[in-house]
Amino acid sequence: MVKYILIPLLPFIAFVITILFGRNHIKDKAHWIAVPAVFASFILAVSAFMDVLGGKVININIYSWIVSGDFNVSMGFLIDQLTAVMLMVVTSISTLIFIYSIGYMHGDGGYYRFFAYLSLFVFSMLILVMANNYLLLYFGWEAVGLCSYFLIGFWFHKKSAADAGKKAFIVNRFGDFGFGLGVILIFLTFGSLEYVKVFDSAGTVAGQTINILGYQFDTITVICLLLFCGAVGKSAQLPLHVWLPDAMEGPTPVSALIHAATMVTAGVFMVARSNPLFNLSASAMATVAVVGGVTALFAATIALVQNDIKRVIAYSTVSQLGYMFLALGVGAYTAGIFHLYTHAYFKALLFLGAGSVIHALHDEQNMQKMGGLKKYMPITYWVFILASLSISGIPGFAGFFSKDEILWRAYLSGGLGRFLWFLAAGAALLTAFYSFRLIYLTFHGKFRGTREQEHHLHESPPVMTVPLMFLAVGAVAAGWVGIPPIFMEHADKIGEFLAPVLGHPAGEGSHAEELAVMGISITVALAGILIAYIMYIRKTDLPGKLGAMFQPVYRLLYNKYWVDELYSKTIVQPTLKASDRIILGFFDAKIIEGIVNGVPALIGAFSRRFRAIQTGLLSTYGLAMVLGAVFIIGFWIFLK
Amino acid sequence: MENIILNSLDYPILSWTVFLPLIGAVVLLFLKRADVIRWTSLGVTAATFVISLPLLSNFDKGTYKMQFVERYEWIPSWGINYFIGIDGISILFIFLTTILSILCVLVSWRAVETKIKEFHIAILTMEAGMLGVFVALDFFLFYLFWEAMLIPMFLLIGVWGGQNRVYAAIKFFLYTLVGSVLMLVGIVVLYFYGGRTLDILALSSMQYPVTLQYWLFIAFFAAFAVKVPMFPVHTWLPDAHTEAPTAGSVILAGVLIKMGAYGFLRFSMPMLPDATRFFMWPVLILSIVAIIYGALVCFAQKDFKRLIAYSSVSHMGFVTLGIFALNTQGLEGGILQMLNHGIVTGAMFLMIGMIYERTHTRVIADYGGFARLVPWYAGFFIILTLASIGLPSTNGFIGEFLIIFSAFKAKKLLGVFAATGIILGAGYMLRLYQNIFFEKANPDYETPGGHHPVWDLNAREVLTLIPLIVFIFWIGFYPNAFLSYMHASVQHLIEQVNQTAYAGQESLIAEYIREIF
Amino acid sequence: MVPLSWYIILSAVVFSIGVVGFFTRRNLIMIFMSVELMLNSVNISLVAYSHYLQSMRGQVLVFFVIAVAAAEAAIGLAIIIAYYKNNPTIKVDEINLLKG
Amino acid sequence: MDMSSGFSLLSIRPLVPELTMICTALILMLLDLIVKKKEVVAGVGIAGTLVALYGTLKLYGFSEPQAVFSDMFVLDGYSNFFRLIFYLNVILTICISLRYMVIEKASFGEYYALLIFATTGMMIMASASDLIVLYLGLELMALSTYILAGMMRKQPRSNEAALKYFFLGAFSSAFFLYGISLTYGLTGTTNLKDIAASLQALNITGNPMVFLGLIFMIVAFGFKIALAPFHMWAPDVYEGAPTSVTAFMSVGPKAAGFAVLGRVLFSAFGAMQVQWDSILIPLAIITMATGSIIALAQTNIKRMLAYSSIAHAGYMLLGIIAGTPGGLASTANYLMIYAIMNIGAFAVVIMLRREGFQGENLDDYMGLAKSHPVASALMLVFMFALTGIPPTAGFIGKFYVFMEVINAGYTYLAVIAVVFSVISAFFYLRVVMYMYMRDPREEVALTTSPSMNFVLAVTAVMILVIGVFPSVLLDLVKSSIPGLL
Amino acid sequence: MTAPQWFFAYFAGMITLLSVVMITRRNPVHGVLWMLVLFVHIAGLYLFLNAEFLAAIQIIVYAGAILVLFLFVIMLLNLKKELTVRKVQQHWVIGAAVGAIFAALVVAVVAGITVLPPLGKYSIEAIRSEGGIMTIGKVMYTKYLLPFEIASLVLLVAIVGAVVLAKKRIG
Repeated sequence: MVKYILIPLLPFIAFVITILFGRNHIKDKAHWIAVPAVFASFILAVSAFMDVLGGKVININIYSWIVSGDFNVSMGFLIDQLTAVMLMVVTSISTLIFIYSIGYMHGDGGYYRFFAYLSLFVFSMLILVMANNYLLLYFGWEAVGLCSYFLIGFWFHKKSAADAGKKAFIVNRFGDFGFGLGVILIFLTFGSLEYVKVFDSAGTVAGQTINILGYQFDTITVICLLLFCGAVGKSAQLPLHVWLPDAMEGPTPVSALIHAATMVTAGVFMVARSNPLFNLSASAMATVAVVGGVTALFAATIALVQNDIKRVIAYSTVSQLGYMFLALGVGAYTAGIFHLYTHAYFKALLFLGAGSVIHALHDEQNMQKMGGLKKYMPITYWVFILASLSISGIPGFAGFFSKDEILWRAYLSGGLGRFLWFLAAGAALLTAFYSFRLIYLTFHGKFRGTREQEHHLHESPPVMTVPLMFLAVGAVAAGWVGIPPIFMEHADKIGEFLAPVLGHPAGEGSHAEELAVMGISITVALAGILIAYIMYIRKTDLPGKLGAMFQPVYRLLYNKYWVDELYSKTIVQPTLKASDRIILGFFDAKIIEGIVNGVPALIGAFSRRFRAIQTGLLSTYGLAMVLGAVFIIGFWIFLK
Repeated sequence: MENIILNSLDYPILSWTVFLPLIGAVVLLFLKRADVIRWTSLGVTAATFVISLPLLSNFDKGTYKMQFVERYEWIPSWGINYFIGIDGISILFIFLTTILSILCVLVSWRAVETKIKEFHIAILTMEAGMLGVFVALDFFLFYLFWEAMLIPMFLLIGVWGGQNRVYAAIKFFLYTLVGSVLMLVGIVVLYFYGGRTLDILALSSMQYPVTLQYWLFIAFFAAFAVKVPMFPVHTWLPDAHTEAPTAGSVILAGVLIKMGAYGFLRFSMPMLPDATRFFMWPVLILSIVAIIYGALVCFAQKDFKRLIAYSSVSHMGFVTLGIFALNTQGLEGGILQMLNHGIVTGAMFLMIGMIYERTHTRVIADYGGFARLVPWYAGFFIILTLASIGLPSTNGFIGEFLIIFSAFKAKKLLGVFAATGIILGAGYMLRLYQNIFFEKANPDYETPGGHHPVWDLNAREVLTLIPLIVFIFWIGFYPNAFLSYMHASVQHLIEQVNQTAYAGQESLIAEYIREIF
Repeated sequence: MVPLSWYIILSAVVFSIGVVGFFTRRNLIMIFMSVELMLNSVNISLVAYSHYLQSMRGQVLVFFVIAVAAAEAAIGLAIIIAYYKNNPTIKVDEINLLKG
Repeated sequence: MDMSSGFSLLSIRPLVPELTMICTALILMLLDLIVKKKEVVAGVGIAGTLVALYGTLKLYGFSEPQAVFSDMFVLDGYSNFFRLIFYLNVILTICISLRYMVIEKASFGEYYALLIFATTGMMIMASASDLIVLYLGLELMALSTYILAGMMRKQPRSNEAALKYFFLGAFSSAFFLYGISLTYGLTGTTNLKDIAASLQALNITGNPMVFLGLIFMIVAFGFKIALAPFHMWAPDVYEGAPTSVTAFMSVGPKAAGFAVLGRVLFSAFGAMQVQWDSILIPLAIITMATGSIIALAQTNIKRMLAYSSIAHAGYMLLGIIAGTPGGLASTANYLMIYAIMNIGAFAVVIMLRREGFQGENLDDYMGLAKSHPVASALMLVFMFALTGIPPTAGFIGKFYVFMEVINAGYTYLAVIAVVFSVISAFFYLRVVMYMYMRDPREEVALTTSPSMNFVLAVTAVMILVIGVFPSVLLDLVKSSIPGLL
Repeated sequence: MTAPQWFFAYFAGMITLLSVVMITRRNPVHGVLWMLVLFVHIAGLYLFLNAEFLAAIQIIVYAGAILVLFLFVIMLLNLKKELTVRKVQQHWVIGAAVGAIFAALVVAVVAGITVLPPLGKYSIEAIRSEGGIMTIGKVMYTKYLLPFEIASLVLLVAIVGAVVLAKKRIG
């Protein structure tokens, strides 16, 4: 039991030590605490994975966390197949990125802080995946958000970084708003928050309804949609995707770890985790699928025209997360998790590669100012190629297997799924295009930066490149645990492994169909690469021409559909203005304070007015007395 | 007696706790040297804390009965007794008060340089008053402490406060007085209906005519709502909190405004169950309005302290929401949230005081980049910020979650509205944090070269904050340590609220409100 | 016989005349005399009651009223003199040093 | 009437305190001719009062009310309790007068004699069970206070105060007499008990003429206790009179007025409670309103305290309105407490007075806490006591009155009263605010003396002690006023 | 109307008239003199009411002592100027009106008064048999002893007061 507790605890200890003593004592030796801790965690995770592989499912309650009346939640861990996979992904990638960061963050003023936050993040993420109940999940969920906030705003003196951090947090809160209510509703419906209990009794509450504003809604659907709210926020799906691109203000390892490989996939994990609930609600599933499918395409279109290297990858992440949700939405939970897993590797690789480039160019992120880096940084170049092939879905690479599985499952689910498959296939084309646009702009052609930068160009140190190579291996080979049966019987190891938790996807299709779908996806991927090749290697003036030709479209995409501006105009600014002018300026200051200060002022005015009655004249006083008597006599004797 | 457990310790522990600060205040009268006064004051507050500790260890969590009870005849001709005791609802506030008092003395060590003796006397009398309110089991005694506290607080704000202190002090005094005198009338009415007794337990066990209950509820509500403060009678709070000296703000935010909610728990609910159920919906709606309104106002604040003050309105909205949801989670969450708010907002005011000593400004725009200038300070403050916005692992989460849970349980839409408070809370607090600590530093405060170089927390200040930080995480990770004290009492309270023959038959307003939701 | 009410009405009328005098006159002495008039009106009614009730009480009270009136006159006039020494006016509508 | 119903020496016994007081006054006047030092005169005055107090305490032992002098004078707990207020009032007044009257250049031996004469008048009033005695006692008190108010002969303000007080007092006396005459005419008696009996026997409680007589008496009593709209003399007289006399007047005549009001209404007109309540309720409300509201605009502290005393009269009246023995007791209790806190407050006011400095303006209190922390702290206590904030005695007074008035079913009156008490809090607070929260404009020196310190100490301690342990006072007042004859 | 009624009518008419005349005199000295006449009429009324002692007192004390005191004071205060200015106050009309209303109300209330209580023992015959002064003296020194003594105190205070207020003092 201690072993399992130590998995998250080790990084936490590292965090505490680093944050307390980092500033004055540890300083730039911070990695000596964080890296071993997270590596140890990885080893323990492997051991736990082995336990699960051996058929064990660990469900332990450590202590009673909140007890209030019938409300009772424990701090407890559940390590089943799903968790085990997540543990592997999180700890392995964390370890690699920690090591990479030693080089990347070298010399930064907040070096210790960086490792502290990262350690805290790993802790939080592990809590998130290991939780055995929804509230603890929520705990981890919020905690990773916090770390994300810290790390996006790591260079807090930059306004843009501080803004981005805040934005990430607040946008996520919108999602958590739903998630939190979902958790509450789960408890109210099931009387427990523990996964096991909830899922066991999921069937019994099917068909129950709740009354909202006088309308009856299916309870499970409401729960699922509320939970999905959280997922939308955390995993940056439409319409809460806006924070993720901005999150690129953080250091690149952060983007790789948090905003690509792990945290943003928490939503996917959570939905997959809740599959017994989602399975009971077709409409919730459809919502998930549609949001995923649309986001996949939507984000991909934006990625087409972005110039910031990290933003391209960020939108690509949003898009890939869309794929995962699409998979979940069509009931292919395994496919979703599978893609999560492969995506973690190739996307982390892409980010770290980009980081390597940025590092070499001294924080230049604009691809228009890069070019021809191939010869300066070969390792980076080649890992980039591998990752891009993987994300594009070229057969043999990790991304191919998982993505193809998703497309196939979407296609299979028919109806709406067919349509979404169409979108996703389109997105696949775009994915291949922008991935290779990125490579061509960055590594091919002539260097477009300054002399100064060119002079300093160099390959990154081994401490950075070695993790890249490890990840590259993952980006290529990670998919081989999920080879579809059409190629090899019983090679879908991951599917079988996860089946106890996630079940088997429904639907069977013919081999021919499957091959056709696969063919289409391979074709569009290749087409995408080809178009990118033509536009950025062959006819380099074409992008400009196209941009001019489809000016409105280009601007729409370049400005990300003006979603940020829309939010600013409709939510942020009105809230600020209303609170300043109406709530505070008018209601609080004028009405309430008007009354509060007005009544005493009125009494004061009365006081001054009545003072005048006291004229100081004897006869006035006598008159008052007699008048008083007259009134009393008149009223009580004559009127009564 | 039926509902009490007499003090089994061989000394009157509660009396000592309450009156030790008062004795200390009297002793201070005869002291001259500033340092001696400070140390004495610190010693007295610390001693009070130590004396109160056996309460925790000897407290029987299994019963709702009043414990450590002392009862002596006091004003026999009115049937009024000196009757004190604590139960699961009040015990935690005792500790909140004793701890915050120590911190108030500590934080004023250098901040208060004028009329030092009077200041510490005021602090100590305040402490005695606050403790008295929480232990009093006789309504008269309660009222005595309740009102008596106004005097030292009035002076604390008015004498040692900021620019606009006189206005704030008088506003505070009169505002709260309006409410409490109406309660006084209510108390007297209750006295006669309750058979000429002001024994809180006796009064709680009686049944009153429903119409009377309504009127009494309104009278009590006037006092408690102002104190909480609930929307729309909250406007004394920003002024008082802002203008008060640090110690005053801490006491105000930490303990004083809890008394309103405590009043609901101790008086309105058990004594007037029908009225409580009747007025539940209006109060809940006011609470929701307070949550959202308070949060929105925070967005527009330009003054550091004022923002935190308004955030109290929002947070106390959560408290009343939880309390009036009238279910276990809500009540326990509400009580816990009071504690949390006391700790977190108390600590925030402490920290604002600390930074004010360095910068002499409270205008948010004058700050910026302080995370670099005073990293430890920034570190402590982020913890408070996170606790304030209810991040899991901090105490704020537990309280807010339980409250939203209870509200949702009571009425779905209430929970939804309450949850928006969490979004807004994150919004204004993070905005504040960014404006103060991130972005470019104000060159004035740069460590070398600025006009007013700021320095990081010193040992005394860290020592002041550590206990509160410990509590933040303690409650965050193991709230049961605190919740377990409440269970029995809260359970009993719920039974009391739900008792009585009068059932159903709600007013048109209540019906109407039900319809809307 | 003369009805009792006649006396009482007379008394009331004279009392009211005194009241009017108190309100209208400017001269302190005259005001004082108006007060004396009021006292006399009361005396009339007291004596009348005494007579009609066949009781001595009213007469005794009149006796005391006259005694007190004498005392009042002494003090009142002394006060007027004391006042006059510092402010050579006894116009009552100019006596308003104290007001508000 | 035969001689046997006259008197024996025994029947004088209940009058021993009054006789002691009269003797003391006479001795004082003689002593003044012999002794130059006013402290001696004052000391003898206090000593005489203490002897009277001793006598009263001895007489307290009587379990049954004693009516002597053909039922014209009654000795009961009620009157004895009021006597205690009067003794306290006169002793404390003498103590605060000593230095002050010297500064005002009005330190005559007669001053002390008149104080004691006035007190004797009050004592007679409190014991009077016949309207004739009542009238004479009232006049004895009134005439003495007219003179006291005009004691500072050289000061126009004092002259004017005496003048106004006198004229309006005489005016109100006329009303009182008219009321007496009507009552006499309709009931055939002036004895309070007999009036009550007669009202019953003749069944004329609803007679408008009886009511008119009652109204006139209430007007006169209202004048003495400064009920609006019969209060208008009070601010002017309080401001103009020597401060020590103001202190004396704001307590003594008010208490005596309440004593007779209570006795007349309860003893004689008990059957007409509905009628007099219908008058007194609006009067109480107007009084509280007038006192509380107009005080807000005052800048002279004596004047402010005058309005405050008007407001307090309104609160005290609530006890009478309650119309129960408890209500009466609550009023008496309030008066006792009011006496203590009010004299305490005036003592501080007097301390500010020194040669060439009036010290009556609120501005003079600016920053007093800085230079004179103790005096300010005491003033703070008095101000909060007058506001009625616990744990001061002022709260006990208010609480008791509210209790009784609510018990009698007039909850709305209690609500109105508390609202006005909040308004009044503002001007009391203002004094505290000036002392503690303003910077001093000029250095204010205080005139202290041992007797002054004694008064301050006694009043402050009593306020706090009664505030926390009211039982002693409550038991006393409750046992003293179980009901009226 | 019977003879007593005519008699009463005369006195009542004169008293009312004289009261009005008295309070309307500009010169206070005239006022005092008219008041003297008024008091004589009142004394006459007392006689008519069987109160000869009071009638005597009315003349001796009221007219003889009090009014003379008034005259002294008027002479003491040099009031020449007073005679040249307005004799009534600025808003005298209001005062008069209130007085009139007051009179109307009071008269309206008391107009119907009759003798209600049982008659006492001091009937005209009883008083005649003993003599008016004797009767009043007896009650005064027995039943009304206490008020009598208090009245003496009142007078004492008046003396003291007059001295305190008016006496010239040295130092």
